[in-house]
Amino acid sequence: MELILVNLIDGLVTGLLLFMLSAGLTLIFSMMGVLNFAHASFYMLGAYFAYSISLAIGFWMGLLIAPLIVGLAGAGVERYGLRRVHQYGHVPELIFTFGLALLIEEVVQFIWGKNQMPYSVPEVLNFTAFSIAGNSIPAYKIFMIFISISIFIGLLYILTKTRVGMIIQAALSYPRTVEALGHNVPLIFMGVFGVGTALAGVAGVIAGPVLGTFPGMAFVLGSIVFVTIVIGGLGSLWGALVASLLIGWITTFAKSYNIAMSDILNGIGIATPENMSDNPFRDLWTITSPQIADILPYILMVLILIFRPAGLFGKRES
Amino acid sequence: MTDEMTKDPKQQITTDPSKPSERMRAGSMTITLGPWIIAGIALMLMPFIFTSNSALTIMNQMWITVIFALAYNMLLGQGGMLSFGHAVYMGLGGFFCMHIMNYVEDYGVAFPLPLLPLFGGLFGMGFAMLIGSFSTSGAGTRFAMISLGVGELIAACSVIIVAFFGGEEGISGDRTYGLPFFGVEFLKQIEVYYLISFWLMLSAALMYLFSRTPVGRMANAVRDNPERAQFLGYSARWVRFYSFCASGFFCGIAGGLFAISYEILTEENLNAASSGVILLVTFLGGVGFFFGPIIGAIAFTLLQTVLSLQTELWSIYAGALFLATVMFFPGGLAGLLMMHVPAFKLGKMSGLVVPYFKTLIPAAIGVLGICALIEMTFHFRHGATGDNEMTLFWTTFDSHSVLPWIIAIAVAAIGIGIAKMTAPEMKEAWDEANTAGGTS
Amino acid sequence: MKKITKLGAVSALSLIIGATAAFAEDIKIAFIDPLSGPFASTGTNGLHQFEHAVDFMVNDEGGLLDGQTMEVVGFDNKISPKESLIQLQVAIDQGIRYIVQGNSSGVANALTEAIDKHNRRNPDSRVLFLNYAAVDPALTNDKCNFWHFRFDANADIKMDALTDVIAADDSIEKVYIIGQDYSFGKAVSAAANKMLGEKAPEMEVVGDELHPIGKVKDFTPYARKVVASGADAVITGNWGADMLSLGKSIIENGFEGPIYTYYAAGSGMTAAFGEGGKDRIRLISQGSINPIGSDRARDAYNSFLERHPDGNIDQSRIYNTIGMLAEAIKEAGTADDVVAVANALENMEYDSMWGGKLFMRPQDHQLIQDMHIGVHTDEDIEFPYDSSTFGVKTESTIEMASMDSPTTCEMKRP
Amino acid sequence: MSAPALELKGLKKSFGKAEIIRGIDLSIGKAERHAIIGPNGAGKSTLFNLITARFPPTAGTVKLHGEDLAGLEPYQINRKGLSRSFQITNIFPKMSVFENVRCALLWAQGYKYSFWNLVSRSRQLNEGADAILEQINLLERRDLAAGLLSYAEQRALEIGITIAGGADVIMLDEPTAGMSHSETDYITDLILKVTAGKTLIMVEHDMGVVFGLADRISVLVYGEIIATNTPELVRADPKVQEAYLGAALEAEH
Repeated sequence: MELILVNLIDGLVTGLLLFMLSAGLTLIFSMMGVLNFAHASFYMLGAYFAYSISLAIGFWMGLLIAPLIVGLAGAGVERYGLRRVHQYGHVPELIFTFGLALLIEEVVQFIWGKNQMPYSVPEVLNFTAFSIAGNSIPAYKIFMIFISISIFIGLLYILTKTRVGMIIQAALSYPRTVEALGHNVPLIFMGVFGVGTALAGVAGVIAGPVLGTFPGMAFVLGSIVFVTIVIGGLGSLWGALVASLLIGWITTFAKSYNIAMSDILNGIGIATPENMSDNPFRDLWTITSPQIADILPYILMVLILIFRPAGLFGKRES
Repeated sequence: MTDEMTKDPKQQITTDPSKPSERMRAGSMTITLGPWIIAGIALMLMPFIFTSNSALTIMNQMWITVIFALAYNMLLGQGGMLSFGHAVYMGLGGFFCMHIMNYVEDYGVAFPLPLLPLFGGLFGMGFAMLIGSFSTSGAGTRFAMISLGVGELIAACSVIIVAFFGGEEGISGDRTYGLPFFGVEFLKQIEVYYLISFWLMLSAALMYLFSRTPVGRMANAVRDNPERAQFLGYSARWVRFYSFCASGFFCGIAGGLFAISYEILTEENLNAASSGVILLVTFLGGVGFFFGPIIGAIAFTLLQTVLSLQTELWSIYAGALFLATVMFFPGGLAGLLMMHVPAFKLGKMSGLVVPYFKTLIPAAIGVLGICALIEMTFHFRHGATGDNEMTLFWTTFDSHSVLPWIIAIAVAAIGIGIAKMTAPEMKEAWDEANTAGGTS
Repeated sequence: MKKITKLGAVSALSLIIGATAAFAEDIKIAFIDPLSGPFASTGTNGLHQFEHAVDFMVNDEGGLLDGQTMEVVGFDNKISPKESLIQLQVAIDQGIRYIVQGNSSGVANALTEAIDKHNRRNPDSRVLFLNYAAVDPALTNDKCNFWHFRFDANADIKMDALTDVIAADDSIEKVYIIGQDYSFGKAVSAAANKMLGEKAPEMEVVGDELHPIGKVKDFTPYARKVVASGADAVITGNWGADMLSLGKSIIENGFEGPIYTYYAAGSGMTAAFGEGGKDRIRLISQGSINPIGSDRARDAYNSFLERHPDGNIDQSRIYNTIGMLAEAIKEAGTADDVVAVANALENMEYDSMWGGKLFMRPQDHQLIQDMHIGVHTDEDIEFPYDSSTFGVKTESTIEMASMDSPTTCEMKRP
Repeated sequence: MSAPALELKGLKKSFGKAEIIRGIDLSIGKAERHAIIGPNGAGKSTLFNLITARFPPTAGTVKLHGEDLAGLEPYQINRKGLSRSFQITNIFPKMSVFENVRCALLWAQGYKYSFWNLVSRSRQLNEGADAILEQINLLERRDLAAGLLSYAEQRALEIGITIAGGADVIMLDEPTAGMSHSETDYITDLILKVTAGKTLIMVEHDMGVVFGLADRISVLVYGEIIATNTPELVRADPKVQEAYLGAALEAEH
């Protein structure tokens, strides 16, 4: 019972982290139609920038400044790169972000080297907040939850209560009309891209110390962000939130409980074959849920695309 | 996401074979046969120019990538379908062939090796039929994301299902146990080279012809406008399905050739990185033209295999090259070449030669200067202490002294500077070369 | 247009092959490991150690035979078996006769098979494969061949040594085994279960699981299970980012016992574990760094630090590889006849500067050597890793570990 | 007596709460030229989309030559001999003009999903395409990318694609929309020429075109047909005058 609670908290942390990436991506994707493959790279940049800043003036300034730099970099990429490619269509845009992801990883290695960075949790937060049946919940996790929820509330406020938010929402559904109304759509695109990447940057800053700061960190996160927004439904912030939490919890619980395929198969009345070593399906029999935890989201996505192409909360078909 | 490829109005009509029917009826296939004969002869002659085994290995790799990229372009370029998991079809074909190879070895079955890729193709097609049955009902994001999901799934299975995939070590075999094929046992690289070349010619020709069949033509129509195609009596879904299966077939052939060439198949043949690479390769070459992927595959293989021998930083250059291509030449390398067709037809190519020399050579030198700066920075930062010597462009110098830096900066600045100065002249010449009439 | 691209290919191809014809005098060693991509850090660090080992042990001593120098040429295989095979072919064409590789047993497996086939099919250009780090036991058992020599202890030998220590520790009653889901992770798990069962039947394995390799973003759920199981010790074969994340997560989430590892030092990991890992992380290695094995080893380490102030010697076996190869070439009197060199390597006994004797077992070409179990700490550390204050201090040593372990290898000699 | 070419019974369509088509009964005979007119937003294009299964109807039936079309996909309906054009030009922009037309001929000539025939080898196919290009006066544009044609030429191509397959029921959605007078005349002549002997159903705003072409006219207002009759009688119908035509005719003169 206590373990369930602990897993709920852990899944929440993973899910919220994912949400900070997918929130920006779903805005970018649904407004500009860009499958931004470099989104996780901006997350990585956030961690690296924050690490370098934290060496000089401490973690908290890093938390403040690094996302700003990442956001500026993102806006710059939109202004001087994507905008040019936009006229050629969506596939070239996608290739552009693909190449960008490659390049960012290489540049990071060029500047910071190939080793893991010793970017760590600030001293103030380096204690155990509380324990549940021997499982300690580090204070830093509470801090991560706090930051992500504040960002979600902030985003929701901006999108629903401010003028800019209204325009963005309108642009999500009717990009041409908004342009016809005299709004500067390219500027909005640049802003959304900047903010989206800055959010990814925040995620990088706070995830770097716990999940590691190394050149492969973008690749590890990679396509799972896309999976999240497709499951949630393109353009839906709530969808992104729900899908992020869903993925966070599914993967956490799948890893925590060793559910074996043989138990399931036995459960539905299929007997374990006698001669396992000669059985061509022997590997299927020995699968356990932690082994496949991280591919469960992909399975979920394929199923959703087959049976509900618009995603959980999406209004239009992808 | 829409399934249109590019919105560039200047983009040429892509894979259009439509010579006036009159000419076709006269039976003058020579115009279209020309490049094929040249390519065939070139393939035959290559081993006489490059005799070393490593050159043969690299060329084998190239031709396999060519088949794979052409098959991929049947979807991307011809059918407007963006796949993120296409390595799976090539990989599965390869794994299947490897199992056949091992079966032949273990049970001494009389089986001629040259036929093996055919079975890889059939297996690839079979799997494409399975996946295509539900993924081809839409193009765009839906198709792309299903392909991504299936790709990740199979790649993950490759380490879990050891019986078929052999885990991370993969499965390996020995190609020489097959029936000798007219006395050839495929012990030597050169024999494998000709086998691969044969399959390359055959598959390329078949893929080319496929694009000229009714279903191949309708693939283009569905790419351009799926709804309109529906109102012409064609189900967009079935057209996509047939393209998908055909693509899977040729991917499987590439996989079979991979099995023969390397005698080992591993998880890397299935994973997302391989799927991403083939997308980049195809795009680099140019999706709009049938021969685009051929150029892309050759260029990328050289980049990956040859440039990486010269510098650790090869992937920085590769990344920069992709960005530059997509930003300035969305038609890819093939598009760049085909841009010159109008000027060529007008007989004005000669007017371009001098301006090209004036701009592109300094630009190239400038770029090399920038590369030199990057290499020197890298050496300065990451080289061993005390090991100040570095060799670049056949010159050895001290990366910690000032002079080489000044030279590199000067070369870069002057090169780019001259290129910038002469660029308007080139543009003018370009406009002139593309205008009918007048004298050049 | 096809002609133009082919011309490009022509010139590029002649470049690589032509550029290398010169300098055939040196004895060249091809280092085929990842120098770019996600695993580049281990590859690059390995290359640095090889380059230093060659200079320190051979070239600075006046070279081999009649003054020939040794040179290590780096080939970037991007940790891909396919690329490795291409680079192998390029290396062979450049006249290189010695191949070293270590990262990924998958690559090692592809290389050893390819080299076996190559040597069979091309007797004039045979090569030797000196494996310095790929530890899959199969390479010196079912898949062994005459051309492959392993200078690292294989996974079973390491586990044998680890379990000796664990079994002797009375405070450990329950152990948890966790590893990456692939051949090596499975081999570690199987060996740990088997050996603990033999050596300490009263000890309970409370958890034994595999996680996807390189894909896990957050190890917290696994750490929870470790804590919940009440284990006293954890055994893991993880490496790279998976090792660091797993280790940090286990420690942060409340586990208090030791973590026995294979690869939890260097490449930034020691610095990243820092204070949190102190006295908790234990790892198995050959060659003792703290205290250092000999004065010559101290000289070696210091001269390495002069070159790479931020670097580590975390693979002392690299020096053993070069030392033994040089010795074998001297004994064979030639560097060109690899069969003679291989025969000299077989059965060789060699005194390592890192302490202890080395013995190349002829039955399976597995090097038998002393194994050390060290602890991650900042006390008594002469040579810390990653420019931090932390390093690995040897706690216990098993001499000539698994000297008599069985092998299924049926060596076919030419 | 044979069944009418197209017969609608109780056809309804709602989007959410809004009922756009409120029960339409209409019967169009063989070789009849039938125009549907009505104010903007009356549901004319929606009606077209219902007939061709672009949208599923909420209620009612559509019969083509007496055969119920319920549950069929657009491509299946097309194969039964009903072909349509679109209000917004709907061609294959990156393919050549010739290719556009040739693709439209493929199914009709029985090629289906063939991958063993080469299109360039079929004389019947290529000559057929050229013949249609000649009909629509685009022969000298045959090798140009369709996306590069002028607007009027694209509309002509659209009609060419629509009739190419030899369907006997042709539906044209505002074929002259956005055209100049001379272009309109050109298209009107074209329609007359290419639909000779076929059933034609068209939505059109230009009253000149409507009264010049149509045998019968239906007036659609707010999702209902308020009158169906010959042009003269429709023109004289006071209901029509009141609801729509008066204003439209005034605008015309």
